[in-house]
Amino acid sequence: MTEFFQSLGMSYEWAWGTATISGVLLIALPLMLAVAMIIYVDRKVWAAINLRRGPNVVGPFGLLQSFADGLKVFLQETIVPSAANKGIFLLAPIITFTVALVAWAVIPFDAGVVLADINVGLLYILAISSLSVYGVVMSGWASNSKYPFFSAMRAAAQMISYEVSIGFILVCVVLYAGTFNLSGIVEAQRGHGFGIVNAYVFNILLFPMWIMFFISSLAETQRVPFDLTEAESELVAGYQTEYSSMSFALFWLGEYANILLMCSLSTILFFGGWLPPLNIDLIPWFDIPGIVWFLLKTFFFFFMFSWVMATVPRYRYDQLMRLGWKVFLPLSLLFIFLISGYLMLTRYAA
Amino acid sequence: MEFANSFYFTAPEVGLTVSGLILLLVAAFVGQKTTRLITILAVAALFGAAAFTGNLLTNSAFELGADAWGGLYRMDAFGSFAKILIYLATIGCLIVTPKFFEQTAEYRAEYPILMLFGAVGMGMMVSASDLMTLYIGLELSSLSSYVLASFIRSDMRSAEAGLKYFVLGALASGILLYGMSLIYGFTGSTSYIGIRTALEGGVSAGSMFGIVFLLAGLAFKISAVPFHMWTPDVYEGAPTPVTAFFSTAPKVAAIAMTMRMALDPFGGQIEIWQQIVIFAALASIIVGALGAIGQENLKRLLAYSSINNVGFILIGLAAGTEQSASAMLVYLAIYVAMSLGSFVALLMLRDNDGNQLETFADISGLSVTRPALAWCLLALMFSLAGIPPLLGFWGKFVVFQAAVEADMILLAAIGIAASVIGAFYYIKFIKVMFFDKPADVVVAEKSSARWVVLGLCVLFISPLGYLATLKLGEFADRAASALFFII
Amino acid sequence: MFDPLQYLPILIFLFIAAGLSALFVFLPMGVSRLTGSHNPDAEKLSEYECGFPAFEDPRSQFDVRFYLVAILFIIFDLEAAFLFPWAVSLEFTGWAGWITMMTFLLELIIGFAYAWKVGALEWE
Amino acid sequence: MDGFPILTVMLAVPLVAAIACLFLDAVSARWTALGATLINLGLGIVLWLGYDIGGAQWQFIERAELFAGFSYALGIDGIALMLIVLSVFLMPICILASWEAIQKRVGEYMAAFLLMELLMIGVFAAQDMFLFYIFFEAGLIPMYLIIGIWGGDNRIYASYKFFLYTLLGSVLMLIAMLWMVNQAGTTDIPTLMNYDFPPAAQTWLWLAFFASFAVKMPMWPVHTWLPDAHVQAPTAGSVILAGVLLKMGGYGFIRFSLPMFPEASAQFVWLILGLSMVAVVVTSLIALVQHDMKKLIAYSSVAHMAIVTAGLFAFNVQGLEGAMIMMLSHGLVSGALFLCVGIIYDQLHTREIDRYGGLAINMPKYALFFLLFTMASIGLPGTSGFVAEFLSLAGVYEVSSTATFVLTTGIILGAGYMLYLYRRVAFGEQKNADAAAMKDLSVREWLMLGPIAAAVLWMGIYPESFLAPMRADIAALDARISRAAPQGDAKLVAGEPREGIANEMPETEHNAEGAH
Amino acid sequence: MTGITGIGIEHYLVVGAILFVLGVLGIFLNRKNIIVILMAIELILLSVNIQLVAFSAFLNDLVGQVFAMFVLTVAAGEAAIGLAILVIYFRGRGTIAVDDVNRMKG
Repeated sequence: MTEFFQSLGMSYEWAWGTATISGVLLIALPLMLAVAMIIYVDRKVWAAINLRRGPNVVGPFGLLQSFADGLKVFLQETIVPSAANKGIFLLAPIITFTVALVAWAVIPFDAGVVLADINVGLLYILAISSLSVYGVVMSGWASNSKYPFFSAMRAAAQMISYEVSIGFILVCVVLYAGTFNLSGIVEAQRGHGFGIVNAYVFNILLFPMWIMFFISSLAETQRVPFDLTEAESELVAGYQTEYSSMSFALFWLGEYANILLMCSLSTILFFGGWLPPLNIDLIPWFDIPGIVWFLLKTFFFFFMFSWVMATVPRYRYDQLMRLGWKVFLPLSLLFIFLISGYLMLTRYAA
Repeated sequence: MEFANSFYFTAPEVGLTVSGLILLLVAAFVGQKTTRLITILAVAALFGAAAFTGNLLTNSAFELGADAWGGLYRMDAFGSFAKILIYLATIGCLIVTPKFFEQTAEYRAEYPILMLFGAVGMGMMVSASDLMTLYIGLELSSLSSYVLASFIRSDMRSAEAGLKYFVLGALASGILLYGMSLIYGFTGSTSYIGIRTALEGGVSAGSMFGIVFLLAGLAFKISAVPFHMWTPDVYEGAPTPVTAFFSTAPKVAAIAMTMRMALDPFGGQIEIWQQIVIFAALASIIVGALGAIGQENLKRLLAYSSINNVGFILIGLAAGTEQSASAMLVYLAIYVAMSLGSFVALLMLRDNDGNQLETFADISGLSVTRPALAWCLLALMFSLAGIPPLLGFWGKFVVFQAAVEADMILLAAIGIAASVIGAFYYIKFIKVMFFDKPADVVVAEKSSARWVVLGLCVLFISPLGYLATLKLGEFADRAASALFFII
Repeated sequence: MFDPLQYLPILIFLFIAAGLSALFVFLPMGVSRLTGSHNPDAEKLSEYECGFPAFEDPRSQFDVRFYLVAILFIIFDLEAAFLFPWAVSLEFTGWAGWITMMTFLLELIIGFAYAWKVGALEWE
Repeated sequence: MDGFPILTVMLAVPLVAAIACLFLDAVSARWTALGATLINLGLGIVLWLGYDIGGAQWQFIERAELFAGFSYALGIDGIALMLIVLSVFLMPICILASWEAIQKRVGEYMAAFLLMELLMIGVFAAQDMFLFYIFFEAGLIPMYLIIGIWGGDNRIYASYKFFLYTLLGSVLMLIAMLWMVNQAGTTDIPTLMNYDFPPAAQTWLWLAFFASFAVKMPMWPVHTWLPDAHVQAPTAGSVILAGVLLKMGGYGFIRFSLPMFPEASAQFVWLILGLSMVAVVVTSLIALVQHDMKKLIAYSSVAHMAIVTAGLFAFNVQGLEGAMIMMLSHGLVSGALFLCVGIIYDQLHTREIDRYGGLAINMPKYALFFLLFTMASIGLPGTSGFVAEFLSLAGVYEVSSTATFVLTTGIILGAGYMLYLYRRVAFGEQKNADAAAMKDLSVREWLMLGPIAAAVLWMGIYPESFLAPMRADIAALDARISRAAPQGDAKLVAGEPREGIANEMPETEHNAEGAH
Repeated sequence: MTGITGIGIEHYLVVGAILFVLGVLGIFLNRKNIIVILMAIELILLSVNIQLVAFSAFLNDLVGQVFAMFVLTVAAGEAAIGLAILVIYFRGRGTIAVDDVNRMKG
């Protein structure tokens, strides 16, 4: 894009700056739009599985529902409880949303279409997603009220528990790909399965990893069946109890942005990212732009998220922790052993 | 081959780690009822490690020492000497422990295992020849110590001791690390040899700062003045067997580590640190002596005594010669026996209800009610005061001899004169036990294990101990020459 | 070679994102003042507690198991930090590297097993 | 005698007995201790008889190399021999003195005493510098316990003072020893006695040794521990303290300060003489006003030891011989005086002079002994004190007539307070009924005082028995230090030898006699 | 290295030193809360890590980064143990105010 702006007669520095800012906006703004839309999609899918209609009043097929909701909260009064720590209380949604946005900086939407093609992209993602705990804990703490506090503690414990196994799962992928660069990981998947399938997921050693990754992403984003942090019946609305107006909405936006991020990570790490499913030119796969493949796959995973939400009953907290610590953690450690051992024996045998 | 050799040279650490891990699993899977068994096994593992190290020490094939793990680790007589001391001290502390917890019923299998890991860390500290290994070893032992200090969860003093120890210990590690990072940055190396070579080419301001920070951190660890303030509180608050441990094994490790650090990588820069060490030595002697006066709590008093003794040891470091290094090691060995013995004797002070007694009022007239214990303490205290013919005198003697031979007569004179202040409170012990009216609260000690440890310590520091000095001196000389071999 | 400029877009993104979020938070507050929907009162500003006034300090006590989880997390997450560099350099470190890491993992697993057996992972 | 390690045996006997005593009951401990000390007395006599006067300087040498240049080296010359004999002679008497006075913790008490004996013999017999130091310093432990456990009401203060004063003095000596050994490369005392240290260093070394010996001696003004220790110690403790422990200081001067640092010694003659003069006069005056018998005798000890130091630093044969005899004599006499105090203290449990009076009436035999020892202390001709004072002052006169004058004044004062003491205790009317009802000497007390009285008289009448073994050693010492001997203001001028008249020194003799 | 960005090793050192001093002051001047002390300790370790990594980059030597990894890990262990001790302490005393840590004096 820098070249494009340079061709408009700007100096390199200016062109680069403009390109970067445009890139940022090109990610952030569509992302927010996408979030608004998938909230609508989420509700629609849920309703459909429940044999309900879902939002259908605002706009055609209720398409503008999310925007209506947005406008409503925008005009609401922002209530800051008198007992709250004001600064932290207002900072928490900012952090949540900021963090949810900046993680996208390293996501490759297509070959070369990435804002910052850093060589430790995966570590960056891990680091940023760890930060999202701060938003939750700060909101719970600053509210100075029991339900938000309990919810924040639960959310924090839940997120960090699954982060451990996500870390180990990522190590498995990195072992195979040999790089932390997300584009590199996508490229490494080209023709990985039997020489034709552009995905890691069909590798017998990595398939369980994907299952675990998917479940962990549900837990990490506090989606059903792991939505204990909100647990309407116990915690009212979780750590957002005391929030209102846009501050409240930011948590929602952040949450869905994170969900999308997890879906895209699933795509990049296990399903070949922007690559078409098969590495053979039977049908003109490669004529379809990579970004289309990428978005298709991502939205497919989002559909799975909605599907799970509509069909799976909620876990108890102890079950949740047990699954994370006693099943995923040992399993992922085992697979690190298996995968690295397998690679040592085959790929690096010499 | 290099790999195998590395394993061979670090076998004590590897062995102890493996046994620690196995015992941890046993403790977890079989349960707390195995605590006694685990203690015995831990002692056995330590004995094995000590025996193996002793073998390395006496094996003439390793006279010059050897590098392991690509220079991260050095197996030599110096490390072996210190390690044997550490292992033996740990064994002693472990043996006397179970009885202590009988009353509180809090003796858990983790205790011996933590000791074991602590011993591993200390072994690493004294054998490290790279800042990284040193740091890992140091932290391994420190972390174990923090937990041990607060081992009695129901006792607030224990928790407070653990907290204080943790905070100041972590601060010390931080200062130490800061020094290490400067040293690394300005010499471009973390290995002792690399640092030494780089410093020989000239000392930049940055590395000088590094040395100073490093020494400050080390001073914390050996509780030398002015970084001693944690010692009395931690010694008082920690459970007595743990205090016994603190005053022996980690002290040996920290001092040995300091010696290696000062004499190996910074050995060419003695003029930079000598002044600091001299100050720390004299200040420790004086503060240790003055601080103890007026203390009613015996553990606290012994804490000051340990500060005091560190000062004497540092006099040897200030001299910075091979002979003084050997003298320091001899002093350390004797100090370990004295300190361990004193704390074991303190452990035996229990009243009818099994409560631990730890003030002067409690040992009043002990010589009438518990003469054997009182006589043991008498020997230990006179030994700590450095009165001949007890072996404590020999320790001071060799250190001062080394200092005088290094032409530091004034330092030696001030140090030894200040030791008289120290004698004041040691003889207070004897005064209270022998001259005062019996308080008659201490019950007879039945644990034979404790008597054995105490007996061995007293035997060692009694005039009979001079028989051992011959061998001790020989090994210490060999250890010291290993330290100076590189030069 | 390390090039800090790689990260400049991220920094720019961070500023933009933070600005955007702040805007989202503070703009409605300003708007509501203008529209007059901002009229707080004491009841509205009190914290929520099932229709009762709050009983006690909400931050007073909570389950120690949360600490436990936090501590376990710190340990395991940081051990993972050793795995990352190892994972990308498996090719160069060879069997020695692999064995070393497996030893390390074994120790980690022993610690894990210990924590499991003593009940650190139990929530009930 | 060749090959028989008699010195080691003399060390071993009390050690074994001491360990045994720790585990024995009161009665057997007493007998064991008595037996052991008597055996040692026997051995001491054998030693004396076996000593070859005019033979090698060092006899009964035993040597075993240890480590770090340290060796187990024993051996004696005449000076050491006499002091060892003094020690073993006093020990059984001490045990007897404690026979009934000590009732609590007898085993430990006897063990402490036997240890003291071991250490005293060790100090005098050691030929290795560090071995000497170990014995010298170790004496603190049993003495501290003796004063602290079995002492009087104020025993704790006294024991602390004793311990810390002595320790502070001796640690400085240790540093000096370390330096010397480092410099000379040997720890062997006979070798060091002939080693010439650089004069600049000698000053410091001398001061370090002085710190130790002056406290031990004790010299004014570091003598203050002594009255406290004496008063609080049990009788036998006082006897040992006055009889032998103080002699360690004098022995130290003879063995170390003078031969090893002759130049420094000469340089500090003014200090020693000055302190001695002050000591004699001041402590005598203090003694005059004492109400406590033991304290009075303790101050008299300080005064007597001042004469010893003055004699030692006279740098001539007479002074040295006098000092040695003074030490032996004082060991006997002050020990005996403490025993005398102890005898009446055991009955009345007070040392207050005013509580007694007219004891000559109900205790004639006691009064006789007391009189003898009082006279010996004053220096009446015929007793050991006379020989000692005469020789010392004769020696000092050669260095400084002023000093001699002041010291003589002190001796007159000594006569004053001793006679005053005797008058108040033995003569006068019987003020108190309980004092008047005291019984005269028992057999045990006869056994204690009799031998000492005999020895005092022997030394006074025929001092040659005691001087003979020491003569060669003192001559050797004199030769060694003569090069640095200070110029005296009363140096004798050798006139024309006259026919038929021996080398007598009329002026000196006249002067000394004038003191009496 | 200072090329494009104009940032040299001294800048890193200054940041490291500032953080270090902040950490030390945080321990000594803080009179309020032990948690703050724990954070101050982490701050010290952080400053060390910054220096190590900076040195490593400027020396073109990986050892510094390896060291930093070790420091990180140990810091985690340390924090874990510190927290655990603090929890024990809090349960016994019911306070974590610095001024209340004074059962033993002298």
